[in-house]
Amino acid sequence: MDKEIYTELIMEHYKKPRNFGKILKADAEYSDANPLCGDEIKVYINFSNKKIKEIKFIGNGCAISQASASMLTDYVKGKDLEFVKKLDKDDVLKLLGIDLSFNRLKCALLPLKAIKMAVYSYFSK
Amino acid sequence: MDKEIYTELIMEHYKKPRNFGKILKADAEYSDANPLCGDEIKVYINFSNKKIKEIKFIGNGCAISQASASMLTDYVKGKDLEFVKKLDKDDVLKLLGIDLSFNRLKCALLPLKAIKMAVYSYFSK
Amino acid sequence: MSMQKYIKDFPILKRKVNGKKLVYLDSAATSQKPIQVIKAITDFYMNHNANIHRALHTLSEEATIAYEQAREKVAAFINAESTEEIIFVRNTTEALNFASFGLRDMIKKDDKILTTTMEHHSNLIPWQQLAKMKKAKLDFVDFDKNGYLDMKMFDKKVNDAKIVAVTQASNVLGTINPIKKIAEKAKQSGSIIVVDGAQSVPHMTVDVQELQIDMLGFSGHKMLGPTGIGVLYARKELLEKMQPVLFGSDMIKYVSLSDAEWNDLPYKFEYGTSHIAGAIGLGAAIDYLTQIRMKEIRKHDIELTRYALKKVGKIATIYGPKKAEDRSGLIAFNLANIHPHDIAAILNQDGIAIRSGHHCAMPLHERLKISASARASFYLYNTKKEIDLLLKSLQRVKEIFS
Amino acid sequence: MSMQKYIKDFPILKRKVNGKKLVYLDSAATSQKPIQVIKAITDFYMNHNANIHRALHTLSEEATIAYEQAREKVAAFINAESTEEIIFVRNTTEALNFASFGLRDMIKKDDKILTTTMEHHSNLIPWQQLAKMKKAKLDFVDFDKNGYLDMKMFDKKVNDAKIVAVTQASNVLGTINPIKKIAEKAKQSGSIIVVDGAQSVPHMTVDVQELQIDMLGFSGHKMLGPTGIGVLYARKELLEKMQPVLFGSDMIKYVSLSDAEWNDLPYKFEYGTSHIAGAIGLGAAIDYLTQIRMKEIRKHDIELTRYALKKVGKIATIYGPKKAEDRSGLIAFNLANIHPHDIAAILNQDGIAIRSGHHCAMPLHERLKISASARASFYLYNTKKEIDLLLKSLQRVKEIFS
Ligand SMILES: Cc1ncc(COP(=O)(O)O)c(C=O)c1O
Ligand SMILES: Cc1ncc(COP(=O)(O)O)c(C=O)c1O
Repeated sequence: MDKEIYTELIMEHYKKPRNFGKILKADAEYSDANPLCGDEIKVYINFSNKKIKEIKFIGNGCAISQASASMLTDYVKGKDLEFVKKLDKDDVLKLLGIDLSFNRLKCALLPLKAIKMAVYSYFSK
Repeated sequence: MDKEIYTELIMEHYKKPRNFGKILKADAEYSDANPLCGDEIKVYINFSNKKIKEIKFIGNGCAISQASASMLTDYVKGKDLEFVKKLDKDDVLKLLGIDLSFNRLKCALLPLKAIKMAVYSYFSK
Repeated sequence: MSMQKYIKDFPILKRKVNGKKLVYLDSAATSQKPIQVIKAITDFYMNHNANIHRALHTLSEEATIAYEQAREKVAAFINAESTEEIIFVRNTTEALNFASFGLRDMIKKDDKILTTTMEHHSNLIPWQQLAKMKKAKLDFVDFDKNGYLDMKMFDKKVNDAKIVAVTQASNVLGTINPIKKIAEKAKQSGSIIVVDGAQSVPHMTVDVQELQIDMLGFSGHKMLGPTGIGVLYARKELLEKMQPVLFGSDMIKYVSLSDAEWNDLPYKFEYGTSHIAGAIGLGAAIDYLTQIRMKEIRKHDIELTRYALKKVGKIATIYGPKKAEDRSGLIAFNLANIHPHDIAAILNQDGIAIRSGHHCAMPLHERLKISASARASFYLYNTKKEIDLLLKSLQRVKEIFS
Repeated sequence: MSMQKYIKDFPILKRKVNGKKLVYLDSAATSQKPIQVIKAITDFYMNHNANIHRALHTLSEEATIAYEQAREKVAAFINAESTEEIIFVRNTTEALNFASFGLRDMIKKDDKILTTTMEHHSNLIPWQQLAKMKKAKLDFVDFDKNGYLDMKMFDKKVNDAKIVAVTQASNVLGTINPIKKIAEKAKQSGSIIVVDGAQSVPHMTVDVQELQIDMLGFSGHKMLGPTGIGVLYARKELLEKMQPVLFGSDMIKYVSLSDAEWNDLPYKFEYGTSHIAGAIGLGAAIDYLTQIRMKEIRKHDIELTRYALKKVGKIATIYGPKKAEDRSGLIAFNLANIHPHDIAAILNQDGIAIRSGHHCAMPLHERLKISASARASFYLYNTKKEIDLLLKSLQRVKEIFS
């Protein structure tokens, strides 16, 4: 499985990530880091009607984490708390279209964790 | 070698230790313990002319440590600092007339250590 | 006996000592290791050795998975709610030190820490030192003449205790303490209950949720596992409140020159490169024990202890409860007017390994008014026949010293 | 090359990864183990396993002797004056934590602790925390654009430093720091010099007396030894002044219910059952290294590093000194616009194991204005041919990301 992780899809999202950038005065923000490898991400979200209206991220990481952030931010647009809550590892892998090793999974999951935390923080206010 | 440590000599000294008891107001005293097995000893010494005039011990321990204390206290009577300083493991084993394993050696050497410390404390005053 | 078939798994038991077949009766100090555990360690070093968590290469991947699987095995073994509650440490002593350290901010001047007079030094000194540091009070529950904890005294003293630290099984008296009752009362008083599981976890089913234990420490080397690895279990809520004791590497999320942010659980408490092979070996030991079933091991312990109480009890003073059911698999004893060292040394001539001394429980020995004792302790690989050999050798000791 | 003949001693190097022969270039994270070390561990568990120091039976005797012999080997290896100065710990991180803990009573408000910007977290956070606790100052010596410590800055800052904590070899820049000079200056200023030997002790002769080091920490697992064992060396005089960090068992001379008296050195700092098999395995590793001779290992490191600097330097940015003689056996590097994780993942497809990330040196990476780097590190079992394979694979990475 190691062979097929640098697919065209991944490389495309890595080279041209969707939703890359900041939102000034966002409704919710969350930064996280993967302490073991130094990957960092910050997610910004604006809501409307309890749904994600706008989402952006900045960060620093490998092809996998960047592609994951790019695809996930697209995927959650227009979605609500319930939807985000239910997202898990398998959804991320399905989006990415690849299989990942245990340690590498952390790269792919960092954006999901950051999105979840940003959403939770908004709804627990 | 394990076989021959409970010799007649050892058993005799163990059953009737020489110099067992306290000296009230001794010139020097020293207590020590073997933390790993719970053996304890206290040595009392009176000096005259920089030589050991009288020496006694109390304590609690196995046949080897008691026999060692009994023989050693006899052996150092009338001796001076230089003599005591030079005493080592081999002297103790020669006195005891047996060979001992690494861990058991500690039992035999506890009295020597206590005697040395008592003598040093006297001469460093 | 039904355990007989496992003896062949322990290579060391084929060994001779002083020309006699080894009779190993010192498992309470450290247990022997089955070939399955030894092979797990060897396999790691021969085929998968790498540092964990940090690298993306295959070896590191394999090592990380094996290490985290070991954590899962430990969590399942004591029925922890989550692997986040399992901290790998060096041994029971370290686990209990981390516990006392971690709880230090909850203790103020004049607070009470309650423990017992039957503790191993490892569950005494950390609390002594904490009490000293905080000017808190250290109080003790005593045991009765049969070696049972005085539960009336406990009931009285637990009321205002902030921490209750108690051993589940005494390594000298053998007493198994009623942890569930103790924990319930501790809960009612709002105290945190810390349990020394060094002698219990290897020998019986210990379910931290059922027993309502807040913190538990135990050692791999006493439960068929390797040296250098142990476990601190603590409820997540407590771990989250606790400050880490030692600092570095994996336990860090972010570091600048001036400050650091701790990592998530359980990594917050694991510093530097872990004892990876040790955790994996412990995992293999747990597999082995689980396959035999802890209930069977406990039954075997009781059977041997009952036999030993009866046989050895005829010529020696045995400390602790008279009922084998109330005891873990060991007996500490004395022969009149013979020092335990001499017993141990003569038994060793016959190939029998027991311990002599105070077994790191000085206050307990003082309480019994003895300076030392001899101790024979059992595990699944021991047999009644070995207890017969012990008895025969003890009789020889008596002859030599008569 | 003259090291070739030792490769066969490392069973794991015969292994395949993703269908390719393993090329292990991650020894700075943890080294592989020769069969001699694995056998020493197995032999202990199969033939001599027992708890140490406490019992009089033959197994315990054998285990105790083997454990203490390992201590003697360590003492001889770093030329300590006495075995009392050798404390067995878990790893470098623990050693440096014990150092900072042990020295805490010597640090007062506004005292200065001096370290560098190239430290591994393990030699940064303990001092950070100590400074915080005591409201002391933590100051840093920086490195220049070639990765050398700024010795002028050091000379200026050392004057009023109470403690100087510095790594002997950087695990990222590779820089070997002039410890002897640093220690001499530290001595003149009356400061205590603590050295992180994690990357130096496995790779070169380290003589604590010649270098005038007060305290030194290193890990067994990085020098062919097992996991879970490391060493804190400290001068006896310092150890005598220091309070123990953690409490229990062997470190005790006398315990009552209310107080305890510490044992003699080195036991004062070893709590609970030691990692006996680990110490014995480390002893076997030291035997192995000594037989090859550290000078030869150093030579081999330099040769490989020189070759790697030349070859890999053509396509990658390598951090640290340009001269192989001033470096330990590793290179950390980046390929333009490619994240180190991706480098590592693609190299792994070719069976090559390297590390990517910040290598537990975040401040150093920030200082270099990078968030991560890739690192290839060498040991006696690596060859120039493997560096050629590394280069080939790196070229493939560039193609994939072009
Ligand atoms: C320079 C340096 N110091 C300290 C450490 C920490 O070593 P350990 O993880 O064995 O405690 C390392 C290894 O990662 C290192 O390279
Ligand atoms: C009841 C009890 N607690 C704690 C310990 C300490 O265990 P370790 O030496 O593995 O830390 C022991 C073992 O000697 C014990 O019997």
